[in-house]
Amino acid sequence: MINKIVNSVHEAVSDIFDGAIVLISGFGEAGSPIELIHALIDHGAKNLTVVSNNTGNGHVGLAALIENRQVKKMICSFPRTADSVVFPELYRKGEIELELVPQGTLAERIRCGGAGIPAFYTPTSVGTPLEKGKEVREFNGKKYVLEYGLKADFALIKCETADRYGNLLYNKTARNFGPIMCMSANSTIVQAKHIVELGEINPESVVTPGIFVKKVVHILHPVSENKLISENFSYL
Amino acid sequence: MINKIVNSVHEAVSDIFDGAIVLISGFGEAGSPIELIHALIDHGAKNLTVVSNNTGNGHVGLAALIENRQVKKMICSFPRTADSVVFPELYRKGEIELELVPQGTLAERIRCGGAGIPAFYTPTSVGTPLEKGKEVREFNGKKYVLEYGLKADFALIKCETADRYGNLLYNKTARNFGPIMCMSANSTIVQAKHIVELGEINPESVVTPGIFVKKVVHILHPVSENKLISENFSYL
Amino acid sequence: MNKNVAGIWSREQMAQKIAEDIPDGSYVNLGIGLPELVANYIPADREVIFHTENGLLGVGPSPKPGEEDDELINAGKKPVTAIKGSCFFHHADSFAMIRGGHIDICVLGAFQISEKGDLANWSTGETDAIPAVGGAMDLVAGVKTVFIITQHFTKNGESKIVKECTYPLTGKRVVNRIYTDFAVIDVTDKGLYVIKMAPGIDFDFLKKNTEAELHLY
Amino acid sequence: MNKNVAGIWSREQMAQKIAEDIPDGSYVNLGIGLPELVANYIPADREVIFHTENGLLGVGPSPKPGEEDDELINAGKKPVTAIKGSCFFHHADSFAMIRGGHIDICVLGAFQISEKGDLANWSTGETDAIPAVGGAMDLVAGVKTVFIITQHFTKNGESKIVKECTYPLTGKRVVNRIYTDFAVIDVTDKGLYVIKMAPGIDFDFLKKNTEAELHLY
Repeated sequence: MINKIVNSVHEAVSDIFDGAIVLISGFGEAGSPIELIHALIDHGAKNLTVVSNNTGNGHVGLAALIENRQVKKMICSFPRTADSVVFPELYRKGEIELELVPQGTLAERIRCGGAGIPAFYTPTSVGTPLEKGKEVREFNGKKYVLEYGLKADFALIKCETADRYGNLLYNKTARNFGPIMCMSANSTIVQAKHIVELGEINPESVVTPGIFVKKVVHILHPVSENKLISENFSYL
Repeated sequence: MINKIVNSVHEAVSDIFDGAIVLISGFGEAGSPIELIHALIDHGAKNLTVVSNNTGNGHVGLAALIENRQVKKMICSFPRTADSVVFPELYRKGEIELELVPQGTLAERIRCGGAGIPAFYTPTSVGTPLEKGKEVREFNGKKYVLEYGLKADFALIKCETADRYGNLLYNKTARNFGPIMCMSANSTIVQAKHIVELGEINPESVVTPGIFVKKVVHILHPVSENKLISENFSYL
Repeated sequence: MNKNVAGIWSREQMAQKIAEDIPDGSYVNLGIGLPELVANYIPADREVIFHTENGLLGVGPSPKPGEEDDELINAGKKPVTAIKGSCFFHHADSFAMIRGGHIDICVLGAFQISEKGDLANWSTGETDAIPAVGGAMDLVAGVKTVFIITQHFTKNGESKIVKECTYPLTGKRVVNRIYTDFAVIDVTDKGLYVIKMAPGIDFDFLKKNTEAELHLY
Repeated sequence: MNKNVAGIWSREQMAQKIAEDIPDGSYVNLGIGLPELVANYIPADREVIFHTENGLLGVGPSPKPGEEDDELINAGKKPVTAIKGSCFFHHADSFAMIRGGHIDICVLGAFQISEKGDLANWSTGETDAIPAVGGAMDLVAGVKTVFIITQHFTKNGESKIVKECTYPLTGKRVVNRIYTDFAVIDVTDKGLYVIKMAPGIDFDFLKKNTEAELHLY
């Protein structure tokens, strides 16, 4: 029988190994799997390469994971946001690596990693400092940059609703990178607000087919990152 | 005001010009926009390059379009199916061109055409006759073939439900190539069984966002290709 | 070669052998024709999810007569049903599942399989044939494990398991295991290893009737 | 240069000028900050659909206080609403809309714009700054028409419209039209052409206060 539901966040992240490439969903707070990230802090895996659009806020979630020195390198499009303090400090000290990728290129690299496409050409970043060191090639008289598919070991994802096959629905703009990160990771770990019986999700409306999901854990009331930050909460 | 609904199939296809590249949705009968294709036959545009997974059945729909000598070239993955008679005959006589593309490569080429990706590498067809004449390149010790995005002038699409913004839902496996073809065409023309008010389609469940759609025509009771073929019906 | 052999496996028995080799929880794509039989023999205590490349994960059994739906079909264009927990998606997502290595097993037919695991199953190379490839090349390039189900002989009584394929290839070094009416054979880096034989077949007979070299573990 | 000029356009007037140039039925992406103002000035008889790259087509007005939803935000991470007929999608689909040329117009801020239409708006190139690019490079590479909304001068009173950008580029030859507090300027193959000036600005003044060469049609 297929049952991807696991009982705890600790069980969910237990396989994450030192040096792993970990995708973390979310755009700002929306879609950030705070409970899974905190479980990864407890778990303690180190030297991680983390791929996420931002670098977390305050001292919770992704920012706390970075602050706990578990992240060797960030791959992201926008590492400084209003409440981002941890990453900038470590970056200025040279204690964390950064690979800066335009947001759409980041999204397409992740999707291609999941779709078995090793490389593709894109017009984004041509003629800018971010094309440096990359192959540039002309198609029909226009220049494009070669970018590589990004395949990960794990993905930590927040969604709204899941079933035991791992079929997922998301909530509004918290969807963002979730579906493509599910595709790209060898092992996708999901926190879901609601777990429903098979057949309760309309087969026409499934956003992430279960084939892309390894484990699901039920988090009925996820914390609000905004609220924790306004309370100056620190996970560490 | 945005209102993509047009009053007739004839109005829907009226812009299609001689020599256009036309995507036609469907996998076998499922998803084939028979009414739009028949309108294109009436319209008469010639020298078309048609991209569709198959080449139509009997003497209706895509097969009738080919039989009417409006198609110069087919780009498809599987040109001979059980009831396909028109294409094979013209092909053997050398009166129609064929570009044979593996089904997954065809899908990805169409999606890339819509996503602004001019070219990508894929493992499919490496070491086979279909890699002939194509660039082969190694990534991480494995060989891949370079394939090009496919951008079209028009797409003819069958869907289940649409609203005036062009947001679309599909029915079961009639979805197939529809959503990616909508993305790739400069002008996407859709026949919908149902037209609903804005807001009646759940924003979380929209399959094709309206931005990819130009015109929608209401066909409440589309003909069944299977039924027409069993009745030996010919459109011409 | 001898086409009439006693004690060989029927099509159903070949399908059953494959079904027994599909682990619980697998995502499986079945090719058109003979491979479709495999779905009937999945052991009752296993849950296996069938993928069809035209956009459905969770293919169910054939519909009852009169309940067919023209818009719910498999890759062979036959009417199917969808199980509870199934989902529909478009072709690019469907082939992302295939190409991206998310499908565990596919079961395909064959014209020829070489001793290195090359597969030819889409074209006999005849000059007046209409070439048609469908999703076969994507499946063998992307799916983790490729099982072949085929009669041991062609209709002309020739071995389908050959030293080198003479028909146009579907993929190079892509086959993992071959199920014929005579035997089950693993494709390994060291060559073809026979792991099971039908009751009326012995290794000498099998070797004599197979063009490619065969080994026993 | 003179920072205090009478008779120039306010931020709201600049936004209004842009709004007037957005045709009915357009799909529009608004950058973070000043560009967001444009949404307030779309003429009542036009229907314009706003895209935000974090996965929403059909961005509506700001929510009422107390009705904010942490999971319904725009690219600037501000709470928004969704209109009737809106839809949500993932990031790869969202940037397919951008990169694939489906968005008609985007409105962005700028550090510098060159007379060839090069844009610098993501980095001042300072060595200890944390580089952050977001979706800016994708937008200028993919959107059909790029409008820039910006003060004519930097905070230090220097012209933002320059012969060559000295800051790191976001894209080359990507800007179509510039809306400043002084003027509206078209970027053409033949150079920069002024099409409107604020009431207190004349062409001589504008030329004197712009590093790049300006023309009148």
